[in-house]
Amino acid sequence: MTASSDVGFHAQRQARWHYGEFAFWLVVLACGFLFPTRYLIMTDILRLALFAMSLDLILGYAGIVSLGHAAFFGVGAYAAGLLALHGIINEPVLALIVAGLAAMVLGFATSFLVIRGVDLTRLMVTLGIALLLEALAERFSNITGGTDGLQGIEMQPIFGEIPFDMFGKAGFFYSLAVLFVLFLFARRIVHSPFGLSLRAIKNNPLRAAAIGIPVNRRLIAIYTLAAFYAGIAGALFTQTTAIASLDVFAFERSADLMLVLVIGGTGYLYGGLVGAVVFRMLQELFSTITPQYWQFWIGLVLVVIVLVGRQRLHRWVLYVPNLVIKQVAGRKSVVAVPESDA
Amino acid sequence: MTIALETQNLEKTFGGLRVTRDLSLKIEQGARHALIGPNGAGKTTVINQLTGVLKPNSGRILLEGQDIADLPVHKRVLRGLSRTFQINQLYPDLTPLETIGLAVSERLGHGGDWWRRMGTRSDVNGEIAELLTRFHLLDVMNEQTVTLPYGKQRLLEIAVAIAAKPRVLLLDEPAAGVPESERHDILAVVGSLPRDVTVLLIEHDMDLVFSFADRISVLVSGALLTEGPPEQVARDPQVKAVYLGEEAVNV
Amino acid sequence: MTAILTNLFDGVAYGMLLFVLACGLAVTLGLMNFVNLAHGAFAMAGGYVCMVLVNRMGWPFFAALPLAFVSSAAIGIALERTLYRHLYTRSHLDQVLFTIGLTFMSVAAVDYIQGSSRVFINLPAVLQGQFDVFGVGIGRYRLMIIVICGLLTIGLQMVLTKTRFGSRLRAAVDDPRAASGLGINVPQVFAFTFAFGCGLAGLGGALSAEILGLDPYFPLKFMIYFLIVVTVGGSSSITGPFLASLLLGIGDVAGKYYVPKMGPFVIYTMMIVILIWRPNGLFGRTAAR
Amino acid sequence: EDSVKVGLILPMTGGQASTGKQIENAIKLYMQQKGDTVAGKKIEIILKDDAAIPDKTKTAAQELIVNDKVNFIAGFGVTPAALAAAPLATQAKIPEVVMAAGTSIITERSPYIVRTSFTLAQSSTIIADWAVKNGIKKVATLTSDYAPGNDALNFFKQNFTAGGGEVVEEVKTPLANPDFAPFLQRMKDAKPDAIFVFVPAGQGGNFMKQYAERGLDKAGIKVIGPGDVTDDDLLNNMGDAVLGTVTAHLYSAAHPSAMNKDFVAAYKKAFGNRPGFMAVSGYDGINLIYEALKKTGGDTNGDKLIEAMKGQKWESPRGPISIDPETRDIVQNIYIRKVEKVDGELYNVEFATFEAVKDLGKTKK
Amino acid sequence: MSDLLAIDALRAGYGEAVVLPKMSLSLAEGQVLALLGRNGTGKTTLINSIVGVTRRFSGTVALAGIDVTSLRPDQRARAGIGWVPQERNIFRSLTVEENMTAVAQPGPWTVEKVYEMFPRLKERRSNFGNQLSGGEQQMLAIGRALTLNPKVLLLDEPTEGLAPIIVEELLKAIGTITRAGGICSIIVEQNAQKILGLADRVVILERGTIVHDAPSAALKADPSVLERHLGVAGAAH
Ligand SMILES: Nc1ncnc2c1ncn2[C@@H]1O[C@H](COP(=O)(O)OP(=O)(O)OP(=O)(O)O)[C@@H](O)[C@H]1O
Ligand SMILES: Nc1ncnc2c1ncn2[C@@H]1O[C@H](COP(=O)(O)OP(=O)(O)OP(=O)(O)O)[C@@H](O)[C@H]1O
Ligand SMILES: [Mg+2]
Ligand SMILES: [Mg+2]
Repeated sequence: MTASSDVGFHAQRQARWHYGEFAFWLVVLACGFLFPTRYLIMTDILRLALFAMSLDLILGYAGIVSLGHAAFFGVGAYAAGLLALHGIINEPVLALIVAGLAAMVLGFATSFLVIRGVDLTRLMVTLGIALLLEALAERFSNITGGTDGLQGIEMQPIFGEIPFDMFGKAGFFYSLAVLFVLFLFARRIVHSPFGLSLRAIKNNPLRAAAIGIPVNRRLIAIYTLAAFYAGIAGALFTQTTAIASLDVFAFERSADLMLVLVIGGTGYLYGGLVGAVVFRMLQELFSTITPQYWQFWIGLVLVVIVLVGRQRLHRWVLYVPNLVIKQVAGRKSVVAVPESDA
Repeated sequence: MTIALETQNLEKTFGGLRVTRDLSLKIEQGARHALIGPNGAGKTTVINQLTGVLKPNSGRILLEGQDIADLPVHKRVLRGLSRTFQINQLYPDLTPLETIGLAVSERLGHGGDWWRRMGTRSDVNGEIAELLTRFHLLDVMNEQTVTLPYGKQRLLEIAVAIAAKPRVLLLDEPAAGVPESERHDILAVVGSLPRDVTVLLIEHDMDLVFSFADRISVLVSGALLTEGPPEQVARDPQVKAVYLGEEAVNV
Repeated sequence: MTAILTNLFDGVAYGMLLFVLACGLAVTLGLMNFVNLAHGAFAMAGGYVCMVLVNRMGWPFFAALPLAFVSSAAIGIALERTLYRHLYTRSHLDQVLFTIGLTFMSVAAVDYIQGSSRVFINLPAVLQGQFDVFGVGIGRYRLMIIVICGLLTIGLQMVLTKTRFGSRLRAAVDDPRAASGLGINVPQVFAFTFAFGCGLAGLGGALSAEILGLDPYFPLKFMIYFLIVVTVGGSSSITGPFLASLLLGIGDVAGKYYVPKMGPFVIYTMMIVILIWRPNGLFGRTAAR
Repeated sequence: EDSVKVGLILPMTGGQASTGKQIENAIKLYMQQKGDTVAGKKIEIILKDDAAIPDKTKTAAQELIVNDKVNFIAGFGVTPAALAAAPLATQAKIPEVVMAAGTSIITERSPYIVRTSFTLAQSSTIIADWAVKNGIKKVATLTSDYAPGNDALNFFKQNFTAGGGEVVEEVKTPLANPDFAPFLQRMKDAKPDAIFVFVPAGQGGNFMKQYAERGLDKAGIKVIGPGDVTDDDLLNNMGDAVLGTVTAHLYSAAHPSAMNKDFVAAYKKAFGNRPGFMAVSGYDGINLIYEALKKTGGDTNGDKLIEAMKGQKWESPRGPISIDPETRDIVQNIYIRKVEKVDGELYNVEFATFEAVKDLGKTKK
Repeated sequence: MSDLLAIDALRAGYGEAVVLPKMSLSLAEGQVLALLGRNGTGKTTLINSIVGVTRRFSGTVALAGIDVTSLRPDQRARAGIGWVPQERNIFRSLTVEENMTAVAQPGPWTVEKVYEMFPRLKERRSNFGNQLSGGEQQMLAIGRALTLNPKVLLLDEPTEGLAPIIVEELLKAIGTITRAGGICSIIVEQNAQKILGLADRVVILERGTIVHDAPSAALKADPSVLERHLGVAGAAH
């Protein structure tokens, strides 16, 4: 092999699909058939996963922390709700995209406020934007329904064919399809030179600029894209629950998101997906056992996760899958272990 | 001779401190120019202004005759002005392959590609391979940068700057932390650049400076003290008094 | 005119309320660079200790206040020695995860022990009501908060800038390894500072209970306010958060008084504008961390 | 099957947790007192926490209906939560018993909704009428800026201005509001005869404390409003400044009936504090479920149960109440009370009664 | 002879990695030791192990006859070790002056005396650590170690990035300080020529082991040793 083709081979190393990834998506799909009574919670997890993936794009790749990602989720949610409520766009998929674009516009507009400053500043500015939007939504209750939220949303069938059912089956597969498509898209992007340049900016913005990377423009681009993703997640939320109320903007939503991503690990796209599963399952488990004090146990788990160390936990959790894959494929660790975070 | 890089009446203050004083420097195309001066004379600050990391209070910066003082950092790089840092500025989590790959991609204008995967352009790959080989980094190209030995990191620092195919290269103490035995390797690499590439070197190792430079500027307290060919600077009593001391210099 | 002065007083008092709550965080986050989102939990602990002492055991309020400080500081030091100290070197995200976890635990624990209803601390008569100065109503309790905050700020700022302890602390934060190799007992400095920050939180909790009330959700409800004060103020001094509190307090009160419809917008807008103008906060040190 | 499942969805965590707690406690108490079987069926309560967030409510309700196959859904701490579950109740044809949320529209959203709590229209209109009659001419209003607050404000204004009163100042406070100082100062400067106040359960204490601190009581400005400000749950903690506050409400722990005395005593014994109006709503809610089952003889068909609930009448700790057969909303007495000290403790002492008040929010239409 | 610093069979490294397998070295009062070696041979590790910030597997370190092996780094520092780290590690949010006062201990070296030695620092006394030029940081690191008034001065590549004239003065000063009494110094250097004149003794490391330990006069006489171990022509210049 010549040095050049060698370089090409290694440069594409990460972009190639691993067996573990195929397995992951097959398992997810299988869940849709194995647990027909749990569509709701599974849909909830998918939405959260998509939302977390959106945050991962800016946090895990570009190193932009945000405590106000719910702003875009909320705009997407209300946009989808309003579109359906007033019958402006009845076809869910089209409405989904339009709602995503609405969030994207906001993302672009606010990106200029966010690219400046240190982590703490970014956290607070993003948080402030989300809180302001929440307050605005409350104030303009003639449009948003105020604290009561949008009432009476009725979703039309997807592509005019598949209606949303009460058990959430259509909603689940719809969400899964959206998540998968957007995942593929994100995966493509992060393995492009553009995606790599984001990691470079996260690592060292000074050097990034000094090799000719237009740092601000790249950050604006990814922030805008992430807003689009979050908007889609929000729109999915409204479409699958037929609810849009003020708490789509809530601080808790953004904060939970951060927890999800930190649990799952940042910067490898699957972190949000894994984190969403773990976080929601724990919540579900604990709140079934003790509806009053489940927060205590969630808290304890978070504390333990940090003290034991995420790396170590991942190694334990992925021990068996890796062992199996090693047997089958004869390769070293195949399921990715995330790199450290910002 | 054409002038590659020029400053006109450059001024920079930090608070009350004038770090660059009315500095007018001319660097000819293809020159091997050194900038020396006592600690805190403002050498790094000059480089930072040239590359756009710092904004001068006033004055002009001309790259091949065009004023670049208002351009952001990355645009200057694309115009052919590249640098190394006194303290390594690398991407700890990225590999040398990725680091250099990025620099090459940006230069060729593929940096913004968001759809085409990394490593699928053969022209880029070829260039990366060439640079990795030249800087003895081929064997570690898939290691994370943080885990590399310091010497390799220093090489990478310079390789990245050169990957931008600069027409003017600014080197801020490139030999810092590199053992004596390897210092000359680094300068050898720099020396092997095409003759039309202009190099500005900052360095406190006088052996290196005098074996490398064909012209030397001496900066003291932000102002130009003197400028000339190495022999003349080495003999200058003022330079001896403020900077060189009694050290014997081989010219 | 008196309306303006009354509002000014209220604004200052509200600002000081924010400050008293946040100054402990200004110490742990601002000076130690540790993202302690469980700050509110320590404040709540102080508040409940004070409440139990005063309401249930009949202690005088002024005797219970120092105990609020001491008990929170004691909890702080116990946790620091056992858990927190492992986290100084970890990423901010880990710190967030850990301290949010602790906060959740504290919320549920207090809910379990004290119930979820809101409680208040019984005040002595001297602190109740207002008195008039040229027609301006001065709330006694609010006046006391202002005085305490003023003293705290001066004291803290003196300790941090004029004493060696301040610079040793900052040295330990900047580079713990080098600091230790140069003779600074880093764990001790951290433990002491952390405990002090927690103590301040406890004091803040006890002092603010009168106006905000105490319930198990205290740490989550007011977390945003603590953070706003510290970020807007900047993290390199105590005067920064102090002035930020004043500014935010006066702005918020004036906004609510003169344009009640603007309600919650004022404080958030002020925060965003200030942070865009000065990304490191009003008194942030540029390019530090 | 011989068990009946009740899915109870309440805010057990978050800012509304005390509502959820009271209702859960009351239901526990009821079942202790009355046993857990009715009409030969064992009653099984499945509690879920929704933290007062509507999408969680909806998911919880859906799971309860689809997986646990519950026969009732009940609870609902806030209006959006009750509304979120409404379409599910309709689709699944099971009764939704609302035990806390208080906006008028709720019962109109599904034919399967019944309510045992109250509506804000009930108490707000009554207190307006009372104010007019008692020589209060100028009122400033301070209400929380959300649906129940706006309901309270609008119904109050409507009756108060109709009766010739004047609203001199109107302030809406943000829902999450740490300090009332500037708003209260505005009230003070407006010099009204009284302030009409509605703040969500929990904030009443903050409000009353600061009201006294600012000397509004000494300036002769009274507090009137629906009874949420002086909720029994918190009342005792508010200090003497609340003495004399007049409110209209559905329940007081001091309600002088034998049944109530027993209820208060039992509740105190079991949980260590006084029951508030939320507890009573929960107590009555579970009672309604029991009675409906008795009437259907244990049949759990949703339509039959709703039919059985319509028109139910019974004696509650708060006094006589019934379910309006047309609106499925509660019909109850509204009492005018004044805060007084009884045996060293603060109580809302009832001194006037408006009997069998329906939800005016609907009757007006 | 009273050894001020005595290292005995020290085994140290980072994590699981052993960098110094078995290091023994002692230094008497008034001695200046030059520590040479190629990149990554463990010079810094040796210095850091004396300071106490590496992982020790076994062996002892004694200071003025007192075993300091079990002491924490800060206790060792107060017992008399002055450290100039290779990376300088200036406290960036402290001013120049605070950088010194934060760690200073009583003794002949005061902040004022450091200013005399490096007038440049005095000019920049209220600059923050992160606003200094590379060379100024190096001066400050040295000044800071001096204000500790140490018995053992450990200088890890102190001349790096300093102007030639300062290097000359600095080396002279170190010689004077050390010989003035009660002190010994270890200087790590890349450029052997620079310090042969100053050092009494030269130690060359290779893969964590001492491969050459002799008075510097011997090296001056026989440059081939340098050639062999360091790959540089000794007295070529
Ligand atoms: N941000 C800043 N604020 C204030 N003063 C600064 C700042 N940055 C640098 N300085 C001062 O400006 C002067 C010039 O610094 P510069 O780094 O350019 O020096 P230099 O010539 O590169 O020195 P060296 O050879 O030591 O690297 C120094 O005295 C330094 O203290
Ligand atoms: N923090 C660390 N963790 C693990 N290994 C380390 C660490 N620091 C240094 N090493 C390894 O220890 C060995 C000795 O390093 P050391 O820094 O002591 O060498 P040195 O002689 O000082 O080199 P230089 O001339 O580059 O300063 C090297 O192989 C290096 O890779
Ligand atoms: Mg420099
Ligand atoms: Mg070294």
